[in-house]
Amino acid sequence: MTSLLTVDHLGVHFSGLKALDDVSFSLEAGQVRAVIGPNGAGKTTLFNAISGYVRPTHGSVRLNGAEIAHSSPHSISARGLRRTFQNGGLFPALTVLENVMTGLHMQTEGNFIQILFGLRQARQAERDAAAKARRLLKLMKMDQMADIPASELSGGQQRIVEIIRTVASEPPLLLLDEPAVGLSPIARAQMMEIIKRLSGENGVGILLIEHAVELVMAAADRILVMAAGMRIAEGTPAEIRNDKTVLEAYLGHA
Amino acid sequence: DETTGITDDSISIGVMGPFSGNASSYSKAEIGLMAYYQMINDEGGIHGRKLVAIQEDTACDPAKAIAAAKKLIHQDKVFMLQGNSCSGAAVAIKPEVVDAGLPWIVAHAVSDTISTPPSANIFHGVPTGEANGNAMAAFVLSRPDTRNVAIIEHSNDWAHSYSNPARAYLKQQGIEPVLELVMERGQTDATAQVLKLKQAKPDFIIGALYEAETAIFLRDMKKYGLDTPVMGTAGTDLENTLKRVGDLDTVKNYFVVHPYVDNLDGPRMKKWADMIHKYYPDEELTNFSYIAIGSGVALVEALKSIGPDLDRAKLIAALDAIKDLDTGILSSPITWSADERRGVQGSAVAGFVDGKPTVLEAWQTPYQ
Amino acid sequence: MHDILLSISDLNVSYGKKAILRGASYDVRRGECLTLLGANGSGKSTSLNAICGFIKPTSGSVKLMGTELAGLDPHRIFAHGVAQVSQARDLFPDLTVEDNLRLGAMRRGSSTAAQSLATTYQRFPRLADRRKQPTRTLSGGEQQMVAIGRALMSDPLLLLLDEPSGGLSPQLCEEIAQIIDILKAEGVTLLMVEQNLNLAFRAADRFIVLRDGQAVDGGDVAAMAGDHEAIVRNIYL
Amino acid sequence: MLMQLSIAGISQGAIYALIALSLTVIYRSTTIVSFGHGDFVMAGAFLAYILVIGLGFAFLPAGLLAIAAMFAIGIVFSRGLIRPIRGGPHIGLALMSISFGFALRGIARLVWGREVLPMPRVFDVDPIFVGSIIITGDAIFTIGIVAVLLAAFFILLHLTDIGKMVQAVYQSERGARLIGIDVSRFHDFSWGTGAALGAVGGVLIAPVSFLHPDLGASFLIKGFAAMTLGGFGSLGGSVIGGLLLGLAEQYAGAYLNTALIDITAYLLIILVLLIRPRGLFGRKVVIKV
Amino acid sequence: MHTPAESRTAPRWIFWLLPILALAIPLATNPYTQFIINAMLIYTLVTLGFSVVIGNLGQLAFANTAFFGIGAYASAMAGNALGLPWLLTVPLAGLAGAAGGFLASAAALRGIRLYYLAIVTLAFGELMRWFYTHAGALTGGTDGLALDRGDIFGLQLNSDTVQFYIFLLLTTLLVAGTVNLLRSRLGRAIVAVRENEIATASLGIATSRIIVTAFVWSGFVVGIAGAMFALHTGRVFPESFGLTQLIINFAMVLVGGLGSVIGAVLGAVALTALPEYVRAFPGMEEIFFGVIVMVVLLVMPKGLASLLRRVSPIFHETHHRD
Ligand SMILES: Nc1ncnc2c1ncn2[C@@H]1O[C@H](COP(=O)(O)OP(=O)(O)OP(=O)(O)O)[C@@H](O)[C@H]1O
Ligand SMILES: Nc1ncnc2c1ncn2[C@@H]1O[C@H](COP(=O)(O)OP(=O)(O)OP(=O)(O)O)[C@@H](O)[C@H]1O
Ligand SMILES: [Mg+2]
Ligand SMILES: [Mg+2]
Repeated sequence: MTSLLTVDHLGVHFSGLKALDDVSFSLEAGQVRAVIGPNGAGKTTLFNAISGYVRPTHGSVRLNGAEIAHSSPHSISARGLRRTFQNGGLFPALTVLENVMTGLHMQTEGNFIQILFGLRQARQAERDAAAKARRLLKLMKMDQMADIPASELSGGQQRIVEIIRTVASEPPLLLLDEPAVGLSPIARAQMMEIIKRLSGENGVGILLIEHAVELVMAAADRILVMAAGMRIAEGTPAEIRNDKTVLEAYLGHA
Repeated sequence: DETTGITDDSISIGVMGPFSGNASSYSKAEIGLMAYYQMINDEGGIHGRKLVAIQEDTACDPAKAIAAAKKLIHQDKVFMLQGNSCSGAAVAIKPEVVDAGLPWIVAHAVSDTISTPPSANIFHGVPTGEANGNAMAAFVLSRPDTRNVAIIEHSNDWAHSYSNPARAYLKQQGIEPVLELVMERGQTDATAQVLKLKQAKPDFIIGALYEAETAIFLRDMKKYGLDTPVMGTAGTDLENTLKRVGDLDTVKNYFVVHPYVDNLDGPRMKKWADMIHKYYPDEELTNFSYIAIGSGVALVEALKSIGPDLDRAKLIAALDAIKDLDTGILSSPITWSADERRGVQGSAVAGFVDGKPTVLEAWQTPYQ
Repeated sequence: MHDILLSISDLNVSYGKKAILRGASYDVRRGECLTLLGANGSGKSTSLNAICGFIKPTSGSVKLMGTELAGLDPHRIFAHGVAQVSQARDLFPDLTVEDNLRLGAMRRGSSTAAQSLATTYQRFPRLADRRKQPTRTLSGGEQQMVAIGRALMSDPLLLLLDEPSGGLSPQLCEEIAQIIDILKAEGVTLLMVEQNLNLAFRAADRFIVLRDGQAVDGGDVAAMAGDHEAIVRNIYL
Repeated sequence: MLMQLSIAGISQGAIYALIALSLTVIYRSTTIVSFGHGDFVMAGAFLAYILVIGLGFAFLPAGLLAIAAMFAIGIVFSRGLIRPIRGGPHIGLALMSISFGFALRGIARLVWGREVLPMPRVFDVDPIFVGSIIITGDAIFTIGIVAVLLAAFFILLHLTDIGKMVQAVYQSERGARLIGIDVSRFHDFSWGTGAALGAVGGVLIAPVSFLHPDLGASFLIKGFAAMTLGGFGSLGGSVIGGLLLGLAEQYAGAYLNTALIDITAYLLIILVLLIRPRGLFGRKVVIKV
Repeated sequence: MHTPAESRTAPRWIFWLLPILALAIPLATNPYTQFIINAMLIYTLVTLGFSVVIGNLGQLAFANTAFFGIGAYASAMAGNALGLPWLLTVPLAGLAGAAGGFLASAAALRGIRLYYLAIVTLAFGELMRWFYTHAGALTGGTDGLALDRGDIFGLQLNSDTVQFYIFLLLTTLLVAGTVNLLRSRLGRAIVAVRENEIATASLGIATSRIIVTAFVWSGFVVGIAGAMFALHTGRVFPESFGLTQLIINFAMVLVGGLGSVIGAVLGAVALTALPEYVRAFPGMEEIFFGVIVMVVLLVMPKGLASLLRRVSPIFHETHHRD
C-alpha cells in the first residue's frame, strides 16, 4: 500500500541557506500530523516545497505514489492537495461566500458553453455550490458574514474563512499553516473540531503547522519536530512531550 | 426637400472642420470662410438673405465627421454644406452626402476621390491633390537639370494626396524617385533622413510634411549641410516657416504650393487678411486661412446668378454654370461642369526671391 | 488615583454605516500593560487603529496626557509617541531587515537610533543573522520580530501591540513577555490585543473586554489568574 | 554616418531619458505612472514661452520660474485630484492624470490657438565640429542636464535616508504611516518633483520640437517606452532605456527604413520584454507565499 | 443590513426589459441621433470587453483598441477580398479579435504584467495600425477600406435603423453572455486571479487558463464590435484605432464603473453622448472631456453604476461592489 503523501529526503536551499535539509516522513489518509519547531525552522518552506511553490533542491514528494516534486502549484492542488497560507490568501473583493465558492471551483459543474448561455445545468451547479458554502460557513458561525466582502473582515475572521475555503472541497490532503493564529479560544476549539472530523469521518490526511502546543498535542496523531531545517524528532504527542531534545529546542517554556 | 434650410432672409450652411484635436490648425480654413460669409452679410447678403454658418467639429476623425454631417443634414436641416478640411473625414461622409443630395462645396480637403468620379451634388472648390501634385512636380521639373527627385512624407492620407499625384506626374515624365523617405508626425529629429538624402544626392526633394516637421526637417538639412531645394505642400507657408526656423538661410531653398494670386503679405492678399482680422481679431494667419475663400466667392457668384427664388437644384445648376471664375484670391480660376467637379485645376508655387516670399509660376519665373 | 496616560471616552468608530465601536470608554495607566480581549471581530484592532489615527472616530475622544488625538493624522499621533505593531505587520517587503528597523527610528536622531538598533539585535539575535535579507523572505515569526523591533526603534511612549504572539513559537512568546516587562520598567506603556491567553495573562497587568462595541468588563489580571476556563466562558460566549 | 547617427541618437535619447526619469521619480514613490505627463511637459514649455515672449524675461529665469510653477501645479494636482481617490483602483489614478493632461492640452489649444510656435533656444551655442561630426549646443546641454539629474537622483534615492523613505512608501503605505511618515505630503511632493522635471523636459525639448499643444504626447510614449525598457523604477535603467531607444530609432531609420522610426520603440519593447519580462534592469518581484 | 446574494442581483427578466424597450427607439430618432445611438451600442461592447480584462481580471492590458481594429479590418477585408456579405464577416471578426486576445494573454502568461503589459499591448495596437497604414494592397492604406454594405433579407444595411436592430441584437446577446460568464465560477475565478493569483492556483484552478479565457472572450466581444463599427461608418481607417480611441475607451470603462456590466453600458452611453453635446462649444472638447472625467472620478470613484446601486439593490452585480 502506498501512503497518501511520502516525503523523501526533501531539501530546499536558498543561496547557501539550507532552509530545509533532508526531511523525510509519510502521511496516511485519516491521519493528522503536526509539524512544530522554532521560528524559521523551515516548516513553511516544507509546505511550499510539497505544494509546488518552491522548487526543491533535492528529494522527492509523492502524492498517492505519483511524483509531484516539480509540478506546478495548480496541478498539484488539482490532484487533491489544498493548503492555507501563513500570510493570508483571501480574495478581498469577493464576498465571504464567493471566497468559499471559489474553493469549490473544481467541483462545480458546467462547461464554458453551458455557462455562456446560462443553461440550467450551470445555474443549478452554482446554486448547489452556494448552498454547500453556506453550510460550511455555518459550522464556524460565519454564516452571518456570508455576503460581506472579505476585505471587511477582522484578522481572525479572515483566517477562519480561509480555512473554510481550503477544506470546502474535502480534499484528500490538507496542509494547514498555523490555522489558529489570531483565533479566539472558542474559534480555535471549533476549528480543531472540524479538523478532527475531517480526518476521522472523511479520512482526510492533514499536515498541520502550529505553535499552540496544547492544540497540537490534542489534535495530532504524530508530530514532526524541526529545527534549523532539519528533523530533530518524530513520534506521538506523548513521546514528543517527553523528548529531551525537543524540550531543549522548542517546548522549553510551553 | 429642395428648399430646406432657406428662409426669406437666411441660407443655412453647414461648415464642418477640425475645430479640435491635433489637426485643428486646419480649421483656420473654415474660419476664413466664415469671415467671408460675414463680410457678404455685412454688405447686405445675397438677395436679402444672410449666409448663416452652422459650425460642426469633425476633429479630422471619420466617425465624428459622419455624425457631424448627419446632424447638419437631418437635425439642423441645412440648405447646403461647405468646408471640410481632412480628406479622410470628407471621404467618409461622402456616401451620406450623396444620399442626402444637398449641395456640398469641398473647400479645403484635397483628395481627388471626393469629387471623382463626379457625384450630382459634390463640388471641389480648391486645387485637388492632383492639381497640387502636378504643380509640385512640374515646378520641380521646371528647374533645369532636375534628374533625381527624392520624396519625404508622413504616412497619412493628407501627405499621400500630394505625393501620389506628384509621383504619377514624375513617372509620366520618366522619372522615378531616387529615394522615398518617411518622417512621421511628432518626430523631432530628421538625422537619419537627412543623412540618407546626403548619400542619394537628389536635385530636388518633394516634402509632404506638416508645419512642425517641415521646420525640423529644414533645420536638420541645414545642420548637416544639405542645401538641396525642397518642394513643400500647401500645408505650410514661407512666412511662418521662416518665423519658426528663425533664419532665412535655412528656408531660402524651400518652396511651397501656393494656390494664391500673391504672397501672403502681398498687396493682393491684404484685403482678405483684413477681412479675417475684422471678424476674428485674434486669428493668426497662415496659408490655411485663405484656402476656402475662393470657393466662397464661387458660391456667392452662383447664388447671385440664381435670383431670389432659390432651391438646391438651382444652386447645383448655377454652380455647374461657373466657368473660368477669377476669384481674386486663388491663382487658378474655378470651372465646374457636370462631369468635372474638380473646379481648380492648377496652383502656383511660392519661394524666396531675394529673401522675399514670391509667387512663382515656374523655376525663377514669377507669377504673372 | 493612578496616573492616566491615555484616556478613551465614549469612542464611536464605524466603517461606512456599520458601527464597530459604540461609546467605548477606558483608561490606560502610565507604565502598565493593558490587554484588550474579545471575540474575533469584536473591534480590538479597530480600537488600536482609531487610537493611532488610521481610522477617524466618528465621535468621542482619545486623550494622551490631556492632548486630544482623535482626528489627527497618523504621523502627528506618531509624533506624540504612539507606535503600533499592526496585526498584518505592514513591513516593507523588499527592504532588508536592517532598513526596516532603521526606518522605525527615522523620526529620531541617528545617534540614538544606532544604539536602539544594537538593543534590538540583542533582543532578537535571529534578526542580526538575517539583517541583510529582504523581509519578504523571512519566516512568519521572524517577520513578527521585525515588526515589533521596528516599533520599538521609535522609542514610543505608548506602544500598541496587535497580537504580538501571532506566529511566534512558545519560547519567543515568553521572550516577548520578558521584553514587555523590561519596557514597563523603562516606563513604556502598552496597550495589547492578544488571543493567546497564556501570554495575555503572563504579561498584562489589567484587561478589558470588548463586546458589542463597548468596553463591558475588565479587571486585574492577578485576580483572574488560573481561571482561564471561566474567562473564556465570560469573554467569548 | 554611423558616428553622426549615434550622436543624434544619443541626443534624442537624452530627451527620452529625461521624460523617463521624471516618470520614474513619480512612480518610485507613488506607484503611479503619470500617463498625462506629456502634457505637463507641454505646459512647462508653454509657461516658459509666456514668460520669455509675453513678459520679456530672460530665458534662464523664465525656465526656472516655469519649473517652479510646474512644481506647484504638480502639488496642487496631487492634493486636489489624486489624494481624494488614492484608495481606489490604480487605473483610476492613471486616468486622472490623463484627463488632467487632456484639460491642459485643451487649454493650450484654446489660449494659444492652433499654431506651431518657435521657441527660443536655451543657450544659443554654436554647434561643435569634431572632424565632420556635428554636435549641437542643445544636445550637449540636454545630455549634461540628464547626467546631472541622474546623478542627483541617484544620490538622493540610493545613498540617503530619503531614498529609503521613498522605497518604504512605495512598498507599504500602511507601513510608512506606522513609522510616522506623512504619506500624503510625500506623494504631493513627488508629484511636484515629477511635474517640475517634466517642465525641465519641456523647456529643453520645445526649442527642438517647436511649441504646440501636442508636443508632449509623443514624448510621453517614448519616455514610457524608455522606462519599460530599462525596468520600472530603475533610475539608471530609464536613462539607458532612453539612450537605447534614441539610438535604435536612428539606426533603424538609416539602415532599414525611415518608416520604421515611429515603431522602433514598440518593436524594441516587444523584443526585450519577451526575453526579459521586467525590462533590462527591473528586478523580478518574488512573492512570498 | 446585508441582503443575501440571490436578492442582491436583479431577477433575470429585468435584464431583457431594457433591450425590449429599446426596440421602440427608432420611432423617436432622426438619422443623426440614430447614428449616435448605434455608436453607443458598439461602444458598450468595446467597453465591456475592455472592462473584463482591466476590471475583472485586473490586467493593465491596452490591447482592446487593437481588437477593435482587428475586428473592423477583418470584417472589411473579408467583405472586400472574399466578397462575403457583412453578416458572415461578423463571426470572422469575433474570431480574429479572439485571436488577438489570445496573443495578448500569451504576453501576460509570459510574465509581462502591470505597466509592462500596458505598453506591450499598446505596442501591439500601434503595430497593427502601422500595418493597416503600410499594407495598402490589403487594407487600403491611409485612404481606408470601404465596405460594400449591401443588404440582408432585402433590408438595406446602410440604413441606420436596420443597423440599430442588428446591433441591438448582437449587443444584447454578447452582454447576456458576459453577464452569465461573470456570474459563474469562471467569473469568480477571473476576479480571484486578480485578487491573489497564488492563492487561486492553490485551489486547483489553472490560472493561466482563466487568464486566456478572459482575454479571448474580451477579444471576441470587441472584435464583433469592430465588425459593427465597420458597418456603421462604411469605411475603416487606420486612424480610427489609435491612442485617442484607446483613451476614450479607457475613460468609458472608469466613468461607467470598473468591472461592472451596467457600468460598461452607462460609460459607453455617457461618453458617446458627451462629444455630441459639446459640439455647441467648438474647440472645447478636450477641456470638457478632461474636466468631466476628472469630476466623475472625484465625485463617483466607482463610476456611474454606483449611482444606480445607491438607488436600488437590484443593480448590484456579483463580484463587483463598492
Ligand atoms: N526566499 C527565501 N530566500 C532566503 N531565505 C529564505 C527564503 N524563504 C525562507 N527563507 C529562510 O528560510 C528559513 C525558514 O523559513 P520558513 O518560513 O520555512 O520558517 P518556519 O519554520 O515556517 O517559521 P515560522 O514558524 O516563523 O513561520 C527562514 O530563516 C527564512 O528566513
Ligand atoms: N475595512 C473594514 N470595512 C468594514 N468593516 C470592517 C473593516 N475592518 C473590520 N471591519 C469589521 O469591524 C469589526 C471589527 O473588526 P476588528 O478588526 O477590529 O476586529 P478584532 O477584534 O481585531 O478581531 P480579530 O480578533 O479577529 O482580529 C469586524 O466585524 C469586521 O467585520
Ligand atoms: Mg512559517
Ligand atoms: Mg484584530
